[in-house]
Amino acid sequence: MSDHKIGVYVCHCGSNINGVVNCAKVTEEIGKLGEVVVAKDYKYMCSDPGQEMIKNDIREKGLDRVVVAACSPRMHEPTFRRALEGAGLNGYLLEMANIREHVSWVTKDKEEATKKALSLVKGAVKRVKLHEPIEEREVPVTNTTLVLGGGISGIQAALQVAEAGHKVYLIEQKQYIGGNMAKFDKTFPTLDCAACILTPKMVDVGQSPNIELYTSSEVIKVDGYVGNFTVTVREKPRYINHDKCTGCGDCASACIMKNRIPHEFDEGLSKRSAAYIPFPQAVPLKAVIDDENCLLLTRKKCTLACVKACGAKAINFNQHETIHEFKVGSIILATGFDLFDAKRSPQYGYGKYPNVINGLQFERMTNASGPTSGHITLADGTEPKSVAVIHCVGSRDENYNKYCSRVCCMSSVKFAHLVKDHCDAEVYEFYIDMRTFGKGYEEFYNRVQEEGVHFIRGKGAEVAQKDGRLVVKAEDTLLGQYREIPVDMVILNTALEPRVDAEKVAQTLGISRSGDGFFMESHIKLDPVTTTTDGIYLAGCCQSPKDIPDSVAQGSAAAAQSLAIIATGKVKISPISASIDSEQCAGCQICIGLCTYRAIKLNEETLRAEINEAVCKGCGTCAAGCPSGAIKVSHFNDDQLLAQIEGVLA
Amino acid sequence: MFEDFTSEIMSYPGGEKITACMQCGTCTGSCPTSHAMQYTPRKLISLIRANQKDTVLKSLDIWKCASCYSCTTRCPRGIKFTDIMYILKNLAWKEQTKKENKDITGFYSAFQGLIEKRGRMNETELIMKYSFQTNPAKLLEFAPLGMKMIIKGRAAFIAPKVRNQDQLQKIMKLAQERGGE
Amino acid sequence: MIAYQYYPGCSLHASARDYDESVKGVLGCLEIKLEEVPDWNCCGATITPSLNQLQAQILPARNLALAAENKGDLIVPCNACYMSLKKVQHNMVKYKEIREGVIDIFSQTGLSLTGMPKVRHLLEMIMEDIGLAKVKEMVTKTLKDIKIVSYSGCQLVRPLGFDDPEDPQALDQLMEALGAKVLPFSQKSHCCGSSLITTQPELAFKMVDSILEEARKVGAEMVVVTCPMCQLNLDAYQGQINNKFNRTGELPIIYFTQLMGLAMGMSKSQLGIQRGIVSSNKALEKIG
Amino acid sequence: MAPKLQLAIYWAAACGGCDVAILDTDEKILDIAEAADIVLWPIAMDFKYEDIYKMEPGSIDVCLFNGAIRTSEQEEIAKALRARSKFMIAFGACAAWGGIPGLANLTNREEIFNTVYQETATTINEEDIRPDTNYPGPEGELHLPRIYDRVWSLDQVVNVDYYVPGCPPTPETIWTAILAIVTGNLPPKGTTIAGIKSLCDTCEREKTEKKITQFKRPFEIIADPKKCLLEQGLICCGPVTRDGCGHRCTNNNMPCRGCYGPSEKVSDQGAKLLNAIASIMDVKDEKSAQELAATWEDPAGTVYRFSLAKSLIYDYKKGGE
Repeated sequence: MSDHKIGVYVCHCGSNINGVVNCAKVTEEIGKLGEVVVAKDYKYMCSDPGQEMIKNDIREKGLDRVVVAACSPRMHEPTFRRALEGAGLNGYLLEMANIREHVSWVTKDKEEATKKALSLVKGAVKRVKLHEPIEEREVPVTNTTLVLGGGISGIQAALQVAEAGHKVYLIEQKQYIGGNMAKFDKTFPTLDCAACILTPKMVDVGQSPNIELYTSSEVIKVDGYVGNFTVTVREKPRYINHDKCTGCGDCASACIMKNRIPHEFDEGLSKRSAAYIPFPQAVPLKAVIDDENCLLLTRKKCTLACVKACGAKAINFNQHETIHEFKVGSIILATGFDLFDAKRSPQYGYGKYPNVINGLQFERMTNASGPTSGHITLADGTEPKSVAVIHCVGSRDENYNKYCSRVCCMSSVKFAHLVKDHCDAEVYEFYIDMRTFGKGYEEFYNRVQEEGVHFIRGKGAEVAQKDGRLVVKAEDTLLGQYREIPVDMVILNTALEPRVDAEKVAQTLGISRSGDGFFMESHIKLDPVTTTTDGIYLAGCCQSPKDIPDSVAQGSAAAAQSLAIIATGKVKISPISASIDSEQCAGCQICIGLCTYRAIKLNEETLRAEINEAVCKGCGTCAAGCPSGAIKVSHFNDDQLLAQIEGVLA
Repeated sequence: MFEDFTSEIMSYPGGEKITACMQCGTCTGSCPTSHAMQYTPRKLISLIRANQKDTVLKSLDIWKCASCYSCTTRCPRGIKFTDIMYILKNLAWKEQTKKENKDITGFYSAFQGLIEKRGRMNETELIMKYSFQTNPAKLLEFAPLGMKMIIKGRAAFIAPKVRNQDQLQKIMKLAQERGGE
Repeated sequence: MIAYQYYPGCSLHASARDYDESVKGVLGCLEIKLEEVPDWNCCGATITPSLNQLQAQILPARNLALAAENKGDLIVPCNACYMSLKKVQHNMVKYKEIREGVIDIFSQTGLSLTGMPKVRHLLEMIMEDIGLAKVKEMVTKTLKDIKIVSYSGCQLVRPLGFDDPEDPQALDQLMEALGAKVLPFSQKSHCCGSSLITTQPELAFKMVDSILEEARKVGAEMVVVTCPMCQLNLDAYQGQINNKFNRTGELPIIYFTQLMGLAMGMSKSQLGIQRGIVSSNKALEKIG
Repeated sequence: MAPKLQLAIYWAAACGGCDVAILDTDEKILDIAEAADIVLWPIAMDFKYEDIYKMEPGSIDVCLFNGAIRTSEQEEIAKALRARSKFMIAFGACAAWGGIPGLANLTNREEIFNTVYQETATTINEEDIRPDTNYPGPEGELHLPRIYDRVWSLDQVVNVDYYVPGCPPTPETIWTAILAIVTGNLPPKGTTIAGIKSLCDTCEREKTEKKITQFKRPFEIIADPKKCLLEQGLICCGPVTRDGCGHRCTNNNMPCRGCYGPSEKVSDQGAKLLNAIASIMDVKDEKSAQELAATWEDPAGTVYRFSLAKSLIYDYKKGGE
């Protein structure tokens, strides 16, 4: 075996590592190993002087392998690879031992921590000897972008990419774009009307020559990799010919199911027909026929009143779903959120008492074009004289979601203002902490306090019905007393949750979700827009609950990421990939179904499996599954891993 | 032995999460007897956190818990407040602060006395014992109800007991000694 | 014939004899064999845990030790006993000091806790093992839309119970299967005050009153219960409470097993129905 | 003519099938006898241990050693034979990877003794007598071999030159091995004398992309003789097993049991197969995976039927005791 010259560098990470692990001792011990020609520890290995130290040693001592014991490779592997390359060594001749996340952050006992760190570094030394130089690959980029989700952040992202002159495919699951924001009346803190600021953007989307809009559509398959994705989209039939439909609504008036189906856009507060216009400002402003309720489509029996009523002859019951395939360079995910179903907390009486409603229902109620034409009304049609707003329903609660939903404090304050404004009722806000952190937010809170709203510090614990009125039970914690406050209406400000299909979307796109169920960003602070899959970016509430300004900002940020790839024209892709030794392959085909990226195919002539390395992501699933040991993943082969284990156990 | 009252509470099963309290008052709002409390459940947590052991253990409020577990199931921070109430009553018992609330705690000692002796409970005997230990006049209050129960055949006069009383008494004694460590 | 072990608890031998009678009657009809745990003792209810935590584990644990390992699940009709027994099992798993304490004490007295049976409430067993379909089959005399509210109480559903702690469903479903009309009731799992009724009646009376008052307001003819403590508080104290709060209208408080028995054709006296302090006669007139 | 080959055949922890397999070479046994002097074959001829100790180092040309090592006696004889043999051949699955006796490694000596000397329904052993290595008999102290806590493959105890796989090796395999030795056409040391790739390579059943929806045991179904057995839910060890047996099992519509051991690039036969099967289970989530897995009878005994002693966690050289 040829002798290597290995340099080992142990990082203190300030006191992050050195506070627990005795870095000097690890360095001293590791320096005693054969083939380790230099072992050093340093306060911040990732800093310029730290990197220089490594580079100098490579040049002066002729190192051919480097081990850095520091943080997670997710954090600084690229940094140190660049350092190696700067000194003329292939970046893949590096191995990192994670002695921060895996040791110092999770171990209290200093001696045990030092021992564990030493074991991990030994494993890395043993392994790095078997590393081979690998060259990164560069591939050209398709200059189109796919935006998934047509809410405010998706619209923002799509418009920005389109304005830069590049093609965008905007895919929306619903029949219209605008998302949840389209349902709002006023927006905090300035009380702009949501429609006034959103509608122009929606119209721009409809008119932009660079945006191809697909509503009633969903992504069913994503193949490929950064710069070269192939996305398959299924478009559901609306049974309306878009070219002919004028959006007049005659079909809706004629439909015999008129006023019989709870209207989703009004959160069930109004009824619609089976043929209907989603809402007056909808983009596209076209009718849609709901195949779950249309009598013709469900029971094959109907008077076809809609067809008769349609002057434009736009109704077509022979439409089928269409499958589209797009080649795109990057994907922006802006799929938004779902509202927590308040029925999961039966103590609040949602679904049981008609005057207990959720925030979106209140939004619809106050919206001038909503079901009550902007009037706040009780189930019996009268105006409430007192209203309670309960914060944190389903948020900040171990029983449901531990996180704070971030927007509810401000929207609750807005609700209070709107109640005051519309019917001057007494308003009681039950809150745990008031979180009004944005620009102009605290000022708005202050203004609403001055309007005479009662802010009660205590979480609403229960809503009961007593003598025909609702009663909110809570502790007024500032008073230190249990209180029962009778009101006419209760608004439950419910949590923003990951969408019900988040897992499916994550799987289709091959991205991760964080513990709270939202899509996971690369780095919560420094890289909140990119995902761990290159070329897929996040915008808006699908990453975490956020308000309109933040959603818009993130939409723009995601657009910038996408444009950056287009501007460079090419991307580097990871050289780590699997390969099949056709001499060993027995053609059993176990691997083929395992590959998430569809990179493996059977060669019909040789009856051996073959990997398309351009598509392969190097995940290793096939190598683990291959029973005959014919598949190897470069940089992660059996010999390397076994050597590492041997080193750790030594 | 303990740095403060909070760490003492945390050392008992069920008391672990007390420091996670965010003082939202869900416990109080859910409690069917908090309306009658000077120190509501949330406040009791505050008092524990403020190391006011004496105030807490002498309080009548800890004897107002009906063990309905509403606070426990609703607590957004997973604090088992019903268990904490039990811990507080245990400590009040041990440290003799129970004497502050003799009228009520008398019932507990009557009940416990019967169990330790015989292993099974007899409501008739319990009421009599409780009344004699606290205020014999109470018997008069219970009498009309007692009569009805007798008529309906729902009062037992022969004191029930377990057969292996030695064993029962021994395990109860061992538990008592061990708990006293 | 499925066999179960039975832990009646103290009340069922005294103030809740009617419950015991109806349990045995109904399970007999269903051909279910109950074997009483030999020499069982009181579970300690909410009293012993208030005084000494380890004793509070020891009492239920002795019953679990006396129950046989392989003679079927341990069926408990009382909510408080159910919770006490279940909780000690939970604590034994979760807390090392409790586990060691109990094992150490038992080892000195020849008791052993190997192979504890599964603890289940009677209602849980009926819903899961027998099932509504079988119950419906057994109904020979439907309850003819007699209007009831079902009151599960606390410790059947909290903190380790088998049904939704805020809005329990099992009792509603069972009653509907018998042909009763179940009215919406928000107090299903609110507390009856348990032993506070003796020590601090002013607190418990208020709790019982709000339960009874809502039951009357929604138009119930009876309140169906699953626990002897709830029954006692709602039934025996009802007169005093109605006087105190100036309420009119007596509401019979009936065990779910008594209604099951009636629907299955048993007689009132077999089921101990005459033992209720508030008479059920009027409410049950409809079904003769 | 070259001097006759000095051949020793020894039997350790094994069923005896390997010895029978040698006889199974039919008329070729005569050719073997022609080419070789059998200097030791306890199953067929009378030998004493002293006969072995009397032999000079190198006096045996080839030792065909079958059976695994699980007693002190077997270890001692293996070492004695190794010292006297030019070529030590691990003959059959037991010698090569522990074989079926190797499954004893799933438990330990204590447990096995409990079962054998106490717990079986037909055992009455009131005094709880267990085998002892020293027994003070009337004729003086008697010594019995000690049973080890685990089973070892031959190469974990002594150096092995070649492996002849199979349970037992097929006559063709045996003949190929003997021919190679007699003619001096020897492959590099450490070679397994059989195929290189996995059995699937030469299996003619029709293979497609795999998904297992249900595990089946051979007696439960009559398998489609044309289609891959694994795809039909039978656990066929073909994908991880060395080719060379002539498809005896699969040709008779039975799944491969893995007796030819891991193919060339596979280091841990059982783990590889387990991985492969887990990968093709047709499940959506953790729960359905557990449900499906629960229907698989004895996974450890299936995937490691012959190679547990050589699985990664057990594969280390036996030290001195």
